[in-house]
Amino acid sequence: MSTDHSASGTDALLRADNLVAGYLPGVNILNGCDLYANKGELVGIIGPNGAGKSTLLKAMFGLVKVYSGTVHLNSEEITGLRADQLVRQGIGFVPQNNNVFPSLTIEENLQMGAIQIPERFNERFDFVTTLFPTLKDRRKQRAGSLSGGERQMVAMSRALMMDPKVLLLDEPSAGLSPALQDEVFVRVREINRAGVTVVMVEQNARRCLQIVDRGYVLDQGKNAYTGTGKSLANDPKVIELYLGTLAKAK
Amino acid sequence: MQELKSTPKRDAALAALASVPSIPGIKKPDPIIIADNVVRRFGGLTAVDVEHVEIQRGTITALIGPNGAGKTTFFNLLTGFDKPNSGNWTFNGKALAGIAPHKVARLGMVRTFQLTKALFRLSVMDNMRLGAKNQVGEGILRALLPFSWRSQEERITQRATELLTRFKLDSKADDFAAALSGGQRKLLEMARALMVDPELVMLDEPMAGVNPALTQSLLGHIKDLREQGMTVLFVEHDMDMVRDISDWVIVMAQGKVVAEGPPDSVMSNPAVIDAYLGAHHDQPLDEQE
Amino acid sequence: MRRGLLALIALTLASIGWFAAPAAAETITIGGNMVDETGAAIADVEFNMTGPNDYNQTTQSDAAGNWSFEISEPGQYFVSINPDTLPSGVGLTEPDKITRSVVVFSLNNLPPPIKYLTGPGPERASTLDRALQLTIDGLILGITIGLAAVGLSLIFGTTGLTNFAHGELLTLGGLTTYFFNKMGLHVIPSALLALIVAMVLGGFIQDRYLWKPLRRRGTGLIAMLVVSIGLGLLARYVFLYIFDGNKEQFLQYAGQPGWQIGPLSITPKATIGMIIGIFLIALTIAWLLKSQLGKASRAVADNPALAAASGIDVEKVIRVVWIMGAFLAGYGGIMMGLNQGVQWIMGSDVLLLIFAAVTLGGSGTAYGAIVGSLIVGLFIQLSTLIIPTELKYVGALFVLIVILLVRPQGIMGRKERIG
Amino acid sequence: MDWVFILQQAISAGIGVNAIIFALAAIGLNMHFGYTGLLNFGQAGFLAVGAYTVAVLVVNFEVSIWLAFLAGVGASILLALLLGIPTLRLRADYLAIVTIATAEIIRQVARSVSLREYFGGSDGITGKFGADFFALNPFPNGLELAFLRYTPNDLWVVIVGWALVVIFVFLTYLMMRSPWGRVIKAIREDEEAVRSLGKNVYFYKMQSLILGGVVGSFAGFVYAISRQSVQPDNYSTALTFFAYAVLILGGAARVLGPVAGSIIFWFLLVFVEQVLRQAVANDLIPNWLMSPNQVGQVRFMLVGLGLMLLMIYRPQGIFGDRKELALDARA
Repeated sequence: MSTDHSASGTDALLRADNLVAGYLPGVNILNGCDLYANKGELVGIIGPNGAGKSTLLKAMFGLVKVYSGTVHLNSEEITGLRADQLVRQGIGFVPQNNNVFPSLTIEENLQMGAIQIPERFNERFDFVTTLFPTLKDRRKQRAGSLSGGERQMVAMSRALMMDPKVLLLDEPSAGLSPALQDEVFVRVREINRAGVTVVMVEQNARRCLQIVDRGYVLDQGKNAYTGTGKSLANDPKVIELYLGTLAKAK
Repeated sequence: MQELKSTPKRDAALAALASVPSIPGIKKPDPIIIADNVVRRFGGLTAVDVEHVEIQRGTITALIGPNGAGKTTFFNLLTGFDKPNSGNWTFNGKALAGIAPHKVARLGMVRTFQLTKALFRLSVMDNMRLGAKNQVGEGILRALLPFSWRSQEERITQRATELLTRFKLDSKADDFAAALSGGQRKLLEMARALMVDPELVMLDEPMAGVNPALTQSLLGHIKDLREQGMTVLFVEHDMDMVRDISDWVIVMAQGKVVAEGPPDSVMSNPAVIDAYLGAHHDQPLDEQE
Repeated sequence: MRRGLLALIALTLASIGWFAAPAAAETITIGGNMVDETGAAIADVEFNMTGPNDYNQTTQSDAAGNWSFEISEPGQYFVSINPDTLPSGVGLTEPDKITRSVVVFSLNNLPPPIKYLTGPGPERASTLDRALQLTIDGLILGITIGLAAVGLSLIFGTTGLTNFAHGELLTLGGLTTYFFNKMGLHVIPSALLALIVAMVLGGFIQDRYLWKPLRRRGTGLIAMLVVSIGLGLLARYVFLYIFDGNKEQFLQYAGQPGWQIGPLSITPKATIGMIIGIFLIALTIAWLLKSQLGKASRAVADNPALAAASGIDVEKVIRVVWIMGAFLAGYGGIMMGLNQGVQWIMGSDVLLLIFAAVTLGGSGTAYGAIVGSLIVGLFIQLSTLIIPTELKYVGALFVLIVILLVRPQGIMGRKERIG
Repeated sequence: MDWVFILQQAISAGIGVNAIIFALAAIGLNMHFGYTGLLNFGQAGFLAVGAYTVAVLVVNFEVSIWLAFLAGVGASILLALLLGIPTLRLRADYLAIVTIATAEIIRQVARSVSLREYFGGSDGITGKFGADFFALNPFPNGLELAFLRYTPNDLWVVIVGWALVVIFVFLTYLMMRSPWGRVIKAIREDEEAVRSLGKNVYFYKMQSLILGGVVGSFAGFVYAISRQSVQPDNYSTALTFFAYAVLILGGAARVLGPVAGSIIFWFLLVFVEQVLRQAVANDLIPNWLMSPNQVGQVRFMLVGLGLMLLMIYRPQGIFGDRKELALDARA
């Protein structure tokens, strides 16, 4: 089942090798995680609570202390770079919570996303508003007054303003109603089809596996399984470990 | 899936709930908590809007729902840590709206927190001792007279030691709580809550961040609470755990109670599958476009 | 009788050698500095002094408010002020203390300066006129405080630091201007130089070599607060060390006569200073609202981690905020200096008022800080219609406490979302 | 350089009245800040209330000094209630702002001309209001040692003062080893957790504020009696900040921290001052660089610098345990 990491991902756009990371010294959340994403791929990370899904994403984005292991973008090492440098390199990141600037308007939020390329603001604004047309009409509204789903749209748009090569999404469906969750997944795939490589962490594993090209199942800070979305969704071991009851209930 | 063991308390709990239909907001034969029209808004967002919900005494009730469904906020409201915009609720028939959190705890309704609140620069043992109720030495004057509280302190210490042993933390008793691992802190918090002698234990995501090796023992401890006559209400994401230990499941989404019932029936309820899997969960997204 | 007794005491003390007998030729001066409640000099006030050997002299305060009498023998002297010579709109706060006694034991010891407290005097015109004048004074004070408060709240917003050394940035601006002024430069180029010093030393260097390393070490907010207390103390006494304790006036515009507009009196320097202050505040708001960096600073205040994840160089934003904060506070200090003179303690004297303004407005929002400052300034001045002038700061602090209790998030602040 | 003289001065400062006053003020702050986590920036207010109550009652109203002491304690309790009732429910930094503002209000009211009759304006109150206290002095001859000299009154103040320090240190020790102290320390770690265990956090914080404030008022008594006068400007925020410096130097949340801190603080302060003074007097430091009356200013600079360096490099104080401090996520 498990695909061979080193063989498949040598020319990957983004790859993480043997990451060991955590918030406190001596308490590692990741115990040697590998991940790669090829250009144009949509990659999902799922796993039980506390498995280190979000930590893996944050470690790749330099938000968690990486004790050992490396992260490469286009074969160039980016381990330990500052967030704004990573953004310059072409990585976009959307955190799970607090992912908009509440006291700024939608337009200003997007301007913050394009802060390194202000001259391309209009072009990028047109791009994200074709994905999320409602943002255009409401550009002067303060982001703090938006609902959860709207915030998520603003957050993703903000990250897309820099025209990133890779977009990292931390549980984009969290806290949304079922209808909105579906909408988010559809959007994520649209973004991906527009040419952006996406790596997403999801709690809604089933839905996630439906849209991704490849998925990783994490357990206790390590890769447990990887494979195509479909193969994982039907893998009895994955069902046992994570999809569990709900999968059976279906 | 491990076998569900039959115990007298579990059988009693199940028997009591057997005739209760799976309808959101349904009345229970012997409720310990009854909440009515509890509403909490944050700015424009309505985080909690619970019309009516009852928690059956002597059961383990799970509160599930997607992130942001208002489970933790509802916990905070019930225990007095947050104030609702409107609403009433009772615990053992006593109205609790507007009651300060420490009084709620003294009445026998004790909670833990999602992010553990171990008191870092206190020893594990002092964390435990802190939980004990009616301590003579906690009065400012008696504190100066060690002989007045020493014997009580010894009894408390003994009880704390028993609990720590049960939770396999006895070897850590003299360490600072900060030296514990995340999972051990969860255990400590639960053990500390038990020092208060609660009737109702409210656990906010007891399994989050816990090493799977510890999960089984934590589950055992929670079941044990019911065997000792306590009622347990807990928030959890892990469906296996919910299915394993709960007698009754309440599902929240967008602040409202959308479903409740025994675990098996709830998990096959389309509304719940909606909340967790998304609508049309059985259709691939491709077909929707 | 009393005079004789004092002379006897002086003689006795002198004879047992407690201090050297005065040399006959020596003279010393008794006098003071006549200022109004804002600290501005009052010229042409008449003073009379009587003393031993039928000493009886009259003098007037000069443009800087200074007045003095020369004496050549010890003894008890009586100084009295002529309240009729005070300009209209100014009165003595203690009308029963027109005459003061000064005892000079020895010509080796300069007697302390005599201070007449002034305020809106009892013989003032109408309450309405006073209220108008006080409103102007309140605006000037409010803008001075506001200049510092904007910087304080921007720094708090972006870094979380409650800066107890912010008052020293005002002092830095005021005293540096005085320094260049004293070196021979006109006050206007001195002020420009001082603003550069404030930006470089108070803004750039302070952040680069103190706060940035502390942020990188992950120093806690309370620890940083205590560090700022230490820094404030250090800076204050360095100022005292270099400039000594006197209140000094700039060499130009010190005794500038006021414009009389109906019942109102306002000096050109205060007017121009205020206009520039308003302009700078407006510029700051425009910067926050319109410029990329200004928006970025609001973004950092909202959520530093997300700001970094958006590609904002958070450290650069903080650096700019520090430099701006130091610049604005420095200008506030220059404005204070123009109106009331400069002194080593001038900034820390108003620090609590700055805090009051920021808290009133709602911590961390620049607009709130400005609104809070204007309220504090106006309240302080207008409250003297009812309470004694010397207690006006007490009133302001009291109102701060009351407002905190009623509306903890401040006037402009939003209730924070909990949970 | 007269090193003997310098050491003599420094040692007498280290065990002198100022060291007592600041040890007491810092013992109070230790209760507030060190153990309970309350950010009280108005300790000077508690000292002022204690000192002024005694001076005003004895001088203006001819109350017996013992009653005046009692009234001083009562006044400090009242002040703690006034500060605490509204603010202890709010965020921690509100207490800081309210306390610093209140202390300043107290000072400005005390020095106001309108109330001069009662508080003596900026000159304060001077008088022999300690007479009843000094009448009990069993040492009519004072102390004359090679190294130490005390007038009879000073000796009596120092002895009683250190006795007070010992008493309050012992009380702190007892309190902090009791279940009461456990609750207090737990509040410092996490209020909500303590609330969830059924403790009335507000009530305990109030008790802590009162206790620390009362100890502060005793510092005020010593201040007033030792100088036989009270002056409003002695009770400025600088006093509070010095007390913090003393506490942090000795180590917050250590029973003996404030005492050790105060002794070391005053020893060092006077040592440095005397060295500088002699250096200036002997022209080791040229006069254009430092004049005799600038020496006093240098010591304030050193306090400021010391406070910064301590907080940056040794926030746990001289005797604190860095490891324990590191456990505190907020520190």
